[in-house]
Amino acid sequence: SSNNKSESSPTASSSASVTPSASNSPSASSTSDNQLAAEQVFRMNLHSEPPTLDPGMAQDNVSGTVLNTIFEGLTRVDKDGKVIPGMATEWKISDDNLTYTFTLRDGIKWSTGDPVTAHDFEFAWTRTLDPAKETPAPYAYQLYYLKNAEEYNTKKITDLSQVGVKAQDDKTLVVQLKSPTAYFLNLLSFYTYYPVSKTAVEKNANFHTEAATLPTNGPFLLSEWKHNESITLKKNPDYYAADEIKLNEIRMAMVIDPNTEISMYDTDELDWAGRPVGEIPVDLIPSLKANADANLQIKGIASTYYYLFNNTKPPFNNLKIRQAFSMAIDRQAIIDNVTHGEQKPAYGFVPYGINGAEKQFREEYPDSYFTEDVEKAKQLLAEGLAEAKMTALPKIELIHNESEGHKKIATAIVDMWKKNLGVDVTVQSQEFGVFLTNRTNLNYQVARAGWGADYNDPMTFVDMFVTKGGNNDAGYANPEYDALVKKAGETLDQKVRMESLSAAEKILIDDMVIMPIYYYTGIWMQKPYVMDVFMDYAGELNLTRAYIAAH
Amino acid sequence: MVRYIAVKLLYMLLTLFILATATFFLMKVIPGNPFLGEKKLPTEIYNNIMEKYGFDQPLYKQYLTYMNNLIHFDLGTSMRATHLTVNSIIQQSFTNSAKLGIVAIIVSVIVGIGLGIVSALYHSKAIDHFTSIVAVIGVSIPSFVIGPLLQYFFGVKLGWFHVAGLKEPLDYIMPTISLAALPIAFIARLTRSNMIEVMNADYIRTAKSKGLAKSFIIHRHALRNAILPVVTYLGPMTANIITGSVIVESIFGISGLGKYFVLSVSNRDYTVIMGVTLFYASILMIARFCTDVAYVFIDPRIKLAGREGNG
Amino acid sequence: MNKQQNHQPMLEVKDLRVSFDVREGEVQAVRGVDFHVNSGEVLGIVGESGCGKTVTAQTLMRLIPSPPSRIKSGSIRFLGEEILHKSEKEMQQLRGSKMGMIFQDPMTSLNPTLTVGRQITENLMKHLKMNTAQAKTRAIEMLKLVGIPGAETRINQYPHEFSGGMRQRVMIAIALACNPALLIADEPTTALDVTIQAQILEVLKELRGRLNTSIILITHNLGIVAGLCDRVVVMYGGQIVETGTVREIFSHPKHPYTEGLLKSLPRLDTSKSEPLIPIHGTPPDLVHPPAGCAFAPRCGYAMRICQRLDPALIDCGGTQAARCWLNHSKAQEAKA
Amino acid sequence: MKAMRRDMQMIFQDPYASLNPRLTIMDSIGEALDVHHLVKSRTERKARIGELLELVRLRPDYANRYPHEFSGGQRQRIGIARALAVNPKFIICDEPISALDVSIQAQVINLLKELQRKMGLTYLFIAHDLSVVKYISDRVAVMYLGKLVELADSESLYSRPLHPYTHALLSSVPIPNPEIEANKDKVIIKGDLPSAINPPSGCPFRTRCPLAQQVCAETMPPLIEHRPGHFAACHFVDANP
Amino acid sequence: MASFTPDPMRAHSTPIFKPDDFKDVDKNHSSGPEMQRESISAWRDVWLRLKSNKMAMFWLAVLFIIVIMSLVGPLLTPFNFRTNDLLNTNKPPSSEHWFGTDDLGRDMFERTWMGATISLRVGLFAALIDLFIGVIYGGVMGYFGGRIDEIMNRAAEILYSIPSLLIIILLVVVMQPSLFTIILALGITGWVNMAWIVRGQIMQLKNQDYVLASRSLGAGSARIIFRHLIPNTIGPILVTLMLTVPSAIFAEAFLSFLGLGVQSPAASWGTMIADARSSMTVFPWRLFFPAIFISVTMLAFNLFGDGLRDAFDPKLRK
Ligand SMILES: Nc1ncnc2c1ncn2[C@@H]1O[C@H](COP(=O)(O)OP(=O)(O)OP(=O)(O)O)[C@@H](O)[C@H]1O
Ligand SMILES: Nc1ncnc2c1ncn2[C@@H]1O[C@H](COP(=O)(O)OP(=O)(O)OP(=O)(O)O)[C@@H](O)[C@H]1O
Ligand SMILES: [Mg+2]
Ligand SMILES: [Mg+2]
Repeated sequence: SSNNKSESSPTASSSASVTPSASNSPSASSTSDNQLAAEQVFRMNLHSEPPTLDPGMAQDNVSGTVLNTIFEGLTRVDKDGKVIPGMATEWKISDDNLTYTFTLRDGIKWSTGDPVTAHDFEFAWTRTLDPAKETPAPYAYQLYYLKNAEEYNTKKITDLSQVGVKAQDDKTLVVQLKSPTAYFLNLLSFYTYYPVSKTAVEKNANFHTEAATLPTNGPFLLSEWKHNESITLKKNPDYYAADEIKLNEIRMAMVIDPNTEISMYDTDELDWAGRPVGEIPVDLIPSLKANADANLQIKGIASTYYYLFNNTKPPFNNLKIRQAFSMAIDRQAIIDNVTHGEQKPAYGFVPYGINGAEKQFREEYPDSYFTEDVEKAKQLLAEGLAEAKMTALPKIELIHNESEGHKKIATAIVDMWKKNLGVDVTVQSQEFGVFLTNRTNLNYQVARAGWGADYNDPMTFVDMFVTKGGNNDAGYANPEYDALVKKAGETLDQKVRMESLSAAEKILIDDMVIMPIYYYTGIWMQKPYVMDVFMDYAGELNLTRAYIAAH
Repeated sequence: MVRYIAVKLLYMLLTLFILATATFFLMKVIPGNPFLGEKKLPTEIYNNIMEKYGFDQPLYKQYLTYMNNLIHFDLGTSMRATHLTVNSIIQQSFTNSAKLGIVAIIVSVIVGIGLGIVSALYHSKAIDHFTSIVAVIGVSIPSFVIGPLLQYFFGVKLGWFHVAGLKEPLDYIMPTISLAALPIAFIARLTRSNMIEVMNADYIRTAKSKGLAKSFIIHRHALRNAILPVVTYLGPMTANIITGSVIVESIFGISGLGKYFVLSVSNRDYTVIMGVTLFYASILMIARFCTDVAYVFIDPRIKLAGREGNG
Repeated sequence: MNKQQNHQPMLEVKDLRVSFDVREGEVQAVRGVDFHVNSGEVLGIVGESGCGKTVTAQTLMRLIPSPPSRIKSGSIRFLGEEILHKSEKEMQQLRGSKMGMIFQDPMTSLNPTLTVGRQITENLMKHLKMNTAQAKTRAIEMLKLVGIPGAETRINQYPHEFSGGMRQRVMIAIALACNPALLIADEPTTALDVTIQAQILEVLKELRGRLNTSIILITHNLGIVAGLCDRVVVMYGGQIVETGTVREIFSHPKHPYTEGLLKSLPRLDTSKSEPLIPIHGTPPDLVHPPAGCAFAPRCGYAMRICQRLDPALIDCGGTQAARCWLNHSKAQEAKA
Repeated sequence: MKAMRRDMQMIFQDPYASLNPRLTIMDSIGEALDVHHLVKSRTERKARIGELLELVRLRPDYANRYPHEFSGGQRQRIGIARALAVNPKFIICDEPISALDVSIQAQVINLLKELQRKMGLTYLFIAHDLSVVKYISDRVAVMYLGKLVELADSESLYSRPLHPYTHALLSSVPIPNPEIEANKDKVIIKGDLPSAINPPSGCPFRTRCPLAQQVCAETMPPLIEHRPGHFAACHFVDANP
Repeated sequence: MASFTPDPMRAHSTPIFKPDDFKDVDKNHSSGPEMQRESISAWRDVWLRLKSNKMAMFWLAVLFIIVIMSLVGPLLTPFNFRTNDLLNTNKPPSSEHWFGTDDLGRDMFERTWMGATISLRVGLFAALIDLFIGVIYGGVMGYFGGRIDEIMNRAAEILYSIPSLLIIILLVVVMQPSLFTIILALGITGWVNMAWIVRGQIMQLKNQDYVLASRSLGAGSARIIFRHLIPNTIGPILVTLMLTVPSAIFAEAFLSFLGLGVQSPAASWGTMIADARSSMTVFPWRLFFPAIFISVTMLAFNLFGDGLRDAFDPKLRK
């Protein structure tokens, strides 16, 4: 899989507020040094070779997990999700919310010893946007918030100076946005916005292939990179907040098999297993939960597991039939007996953990768009069939990408449809590439899907189903919906935005374009002596301030 | 002989060429490409990438370009892990796979043949049935079960070996068993079957009439005549095992070629798929060639194909 | 020649019975065979094709595979020890060094995957504890002895590169290599031309003269029997039907079968126009051997009793004995 | 080719190796019949095989046995039966009766002669037993080391052999009479058989020939017709006693 | 003279003579009872020998029972292989659920026998493909040798080297999942090993005299290959089948992950084992039952195969 590994995993679910699961908060991160273990080494599994450690080229969470510890952007996000200064100590935002002026910290250095300058940021971002780059950057669109970034990247303009990023001097970076973006500061902590050492790149275009040639500016240094085998990170002594960094070393193994990962955790070869890069096999969750030694952790993350209906073809071009299918299943039963991950049943599309105007979006706008009701579902199915002038449903097939978890859920759901609606649906597990192609080409009837937040705003979910939207794999087209999304995109008024987005979400669910199933949780195990590792709203890991308690 | 080898080489190159062609088109007609993901890239970026890699060209042009590079021994770089050339991936992963593979091959040959001989000598006796049962379990329980079981008992419960990785010589034990279980079983059964037959041959009677010890008769007279199918099997088996098994490498966290290859298929990492396929085929062909040569050493009545026809 | 009656015979076989189990029942290939071989003596065994000569010979060395064969009764004493009670290990000590055997079928009796040299040297190395070089020299010597030209190169060739006769000679070389005390030669010269045959027979004679080797020679070539053997055993239908010295048997055979054998010989002086005189009829069914004399159905002199009762070996004077009612005093009375 | 194979048959020198160990002899012999469609029904096939076995003095009820269950002579007879099965016109007999006892030899020779008389068969009869050769052959060729050294009608060859090798051969024949054998002085030819890989120059027999002279080493004597129909390849035909 | 043991006949001979015993017999006597026994073809012979092998027949019976159970097994319980019972997931064997339940609460007894039908069929077809394509291909390669061998060998190597994953993915795209597609997917390369094994054996055997003999009888190549050479390769062929069958059963599980094999909720032994493997230490029965039945089936197949091998070996008469 590629862009977002976590989303192809069904094992996680549910919302941020669910199960406070006393995971990682050792009473108020106040760490007196005598609690520290002598050896400050953290061992985790990275699953596989990171596709790249060039921040501009990265697009997956394996790379992201490493990059997040060895690089740092203009801002960082603390454990509570608040944006705090990173490489930049302060910033000024113009009144129109379009121009940001950042002032860089003093004394920040690349691991080569060169200073980190505003030019490095400018260089990194424009390099990512460069359409003529030898290998084009897939995540260039993460920079499309900048003025003219998209135009430049798509070759509509060729003048680099028109792109909205400029280093005024070594310490000052001026960024101009296309339109006001509420979550822009948040985005700056994302790896696509990391700086890249201009001198290093100019010296060696393949700077990112080996540990020795990759200059980093984060809390950790890339000390050893055995391709396909392991990565070792060492504390960066030149990091501006080096005294906050307790770990001396982070060792990352590359083991694919989840059972092996758990065995390694059991034998104390790993301090962490599962989310974000690994996966705890569903069947093991109940026994791991019961086992106190395992120290299983569950936390809601901002992702949704759902089924897509093909809205363009019978029988699912009929609303009532879609509704019947969606209402005929028992989501809680699936969570309790199949996924076991304390996920939240989903009746909307935007998951918990996504910010609304003041509180979480889901708290401001509960997802009470519909309820499960077998009787009603039966009735709707009958009506729908009549509307569609059918006496019986045609052969229906549900496709999912190859995975034990997906198969389990699909089988359970199909059985519920059978029991509750009396319809026979067959399940087909498909290879990922085949599956994606079929789904994109609307060559399916019902297809499994999952979506995780790119940034902390409902927009990252709701804008999916605009007419002809790139990720609109349901074939859905509704001008009213499009208008609401557009409206939300054009204002900075959070109230108005959230109103529009929730109205759009309601249309989406009322039309039952998709059949939401649950909100993911992140599931992992961490040794009790591992302290201050934070998982953010989207399930990404922040290791930088972690430490090993004496044990 | 020189001519013979030259002709063989020519055939091999031709085979590689056909294989490369077939794999190329197969790879291209199946859905998907390296840049698909759950989250789609914006169309322009996607198109830009396609253009960069030449995927927007007609298939035959892509094919010609690829072949041209191939002729110059340029396998390219991985499309997914762009920092690695295919050559370096093969070199590094193959070394890991081969280290384990060679151990596994040696173990399976020795244990397999040994069990086979014992079975044959005690044909239809209890020990024969016992070895049969062991062998059958060896083929009926797949390595994805054997591996985790070993891991659980010897790694987790008893703590004798590392669960994953090949950090110490002892760590070879579990993956070797997982890898060798099936070949051991098969070799044992093949040896047994032919051994039973050979032990009834007249020349074994002759050997007995010389008063030779049983063990000597077995290894000098019988084994040679019974071993041919084992040698046949060893060809492809060697190619398969030294290029690594996905399952064993995944379970034991070994960064080998087998694991890498399967990943590359699901990632549609075209250059890696192609490179590994050609590499594997070369190994296979060399192994098969060695098998054929070994035939002649084992049984002088066999003539090498391509040297002398037989109508 | 060597009258060694007083001595303990080197090999003594008593009432040997060997059967094969086949689906139809039991093939009684050897049905109570008694004979002995003195040391330095050449005993010829002749007889009908399929009468059990090879089975007897292989049983002597305990080389007959079991199953399907079964030694039903009998004793084989070799150098005073009972062969049938020996363990496989003890047999290994005897075979090759004390007893050697030339097999009837030289084509399949050589290992196709080993060079001829190795097949000769290996028992030298085992029994005479020679090293490789010595064994090789000796092997070349042996090959020369049996008349294989170019022995130095031939030694590195494989059996399939040899002609039928050459393979037979290799078999002889293997059997002779360790100078066994008893040599069992099962049709050793069938595939050899007469000059080579003569040469081989000389070798055997010389061996006997020099090392006092005993030889059991199974052959169909009565000429060879006449030239080499001291005593002859004639077998028919799994039994010994006549025994005696060569001269006795050739000059006055006492069993109609022996007589028939001698008559059916083509000689260099036989005229082409007159057909050879074979013994008519088919050999007996060994699964259901006849109640009476096995030869009776084909015998020109058969009497009523022959169909009813199997005769015992009856002394005929001298060392000769024959399993035929004709030699019974009553028959002689009746004839007279 | 198939038709020709039917007209021409071969009896192999090694009967055991030339029988498929996994086929009953019924099937081995039956194969010849099947290949050429010589029988129409199973019963006919069985009857024909029984007939053939009886021809070579094997009990028809042995038909269900496998080759290894026979004695050497029996196997050889199976080979003969198989060759006869297709009613060939020409049979190459490579030592067809070497493993048979004299009585059965006599039977087989009689059989072959009878077939020859009735069906006009031709034989190429390869054998080491000179008395048999004499008895059965019209013409005899003597080969030495891959070369024909003498060729004549059998009467002439046996009564007046021209080549020293033939001469030696004839005198080596063992006579089935102990009195004669004991007193006979054989011409045991001396010297080693030369190697076929590296045959001697000139006459191949010269290394073992009592008459050999310088000329024999230099030139290969041609095969010359010394008497009508009697060819020999020797420089010293006349010197031959 | 030879010291013969006293013949018992001799001792008692005198009293049993009859008066006319020493008269000549009538000359026109028949040459004894000519018992023409029933003629048995080689195949029948094999069967008869097999039948007398108790071990082989026992395991044949076991195979038979497994086949029967795959048909009637599902009728023995009130459950249904696909109906979920989410309140009873992962229950160990009990009097109600004899083999326990799986992760969706489905009865394992039911599913085990349901899986048997599929796995047995897959195994059977794989074996047939091996026999028909592999043996013939290998036979032809080995027998003809020379250029034919070279080309066929190379073709097999190409097939063997093309990543099967790609082929399977292609098949998923162009075909509907069905037993036929499974067979096709397994059939594309499954037979190559067999072909190579047979080729090697035949190269060794084809120089035997009996092949020459048969050829000189006028037998055609096909006859020589099928009647002479392949029966003499029966041992390695049977052994190779024993590798093919379980490999096919597990390959099928892999296919079903990729959308080709049997699809959920249907099951096969292979998919059941694959599904159970991650939790095998927690819910061992989910792995145990399908695994034990595969093993028993393979054991039965093998030990029966041993009997068959022995039955084909005429030298191994009991
Ligand atoms: N394995 C066997 N199974 C059944 N019968 C057998 C077996 N081996 C030999 N026989 C039978 O036993 C009898 C004796 O065979 P044997 O080989 O001793 O004959 P022989 O005297 O050596 O004959 P020949 O001169 O033809 O070699 C024959 O009738 C043969 O058919
Ligand atoms: N496959 C082979 N490879 C090498 N040399 C061979 C091969 N086959 C036969 N020869 C050699 O060819 C020569 C003639 O062999 P051939 O079999 O024709 O002898 P022959 O006249 O039939 O002798 P015999 O009477 O002993 O059977 C022999 O020297 C033999 O060693
Ligand atoms: Mg014999
Ligand atoms: Mg010959």
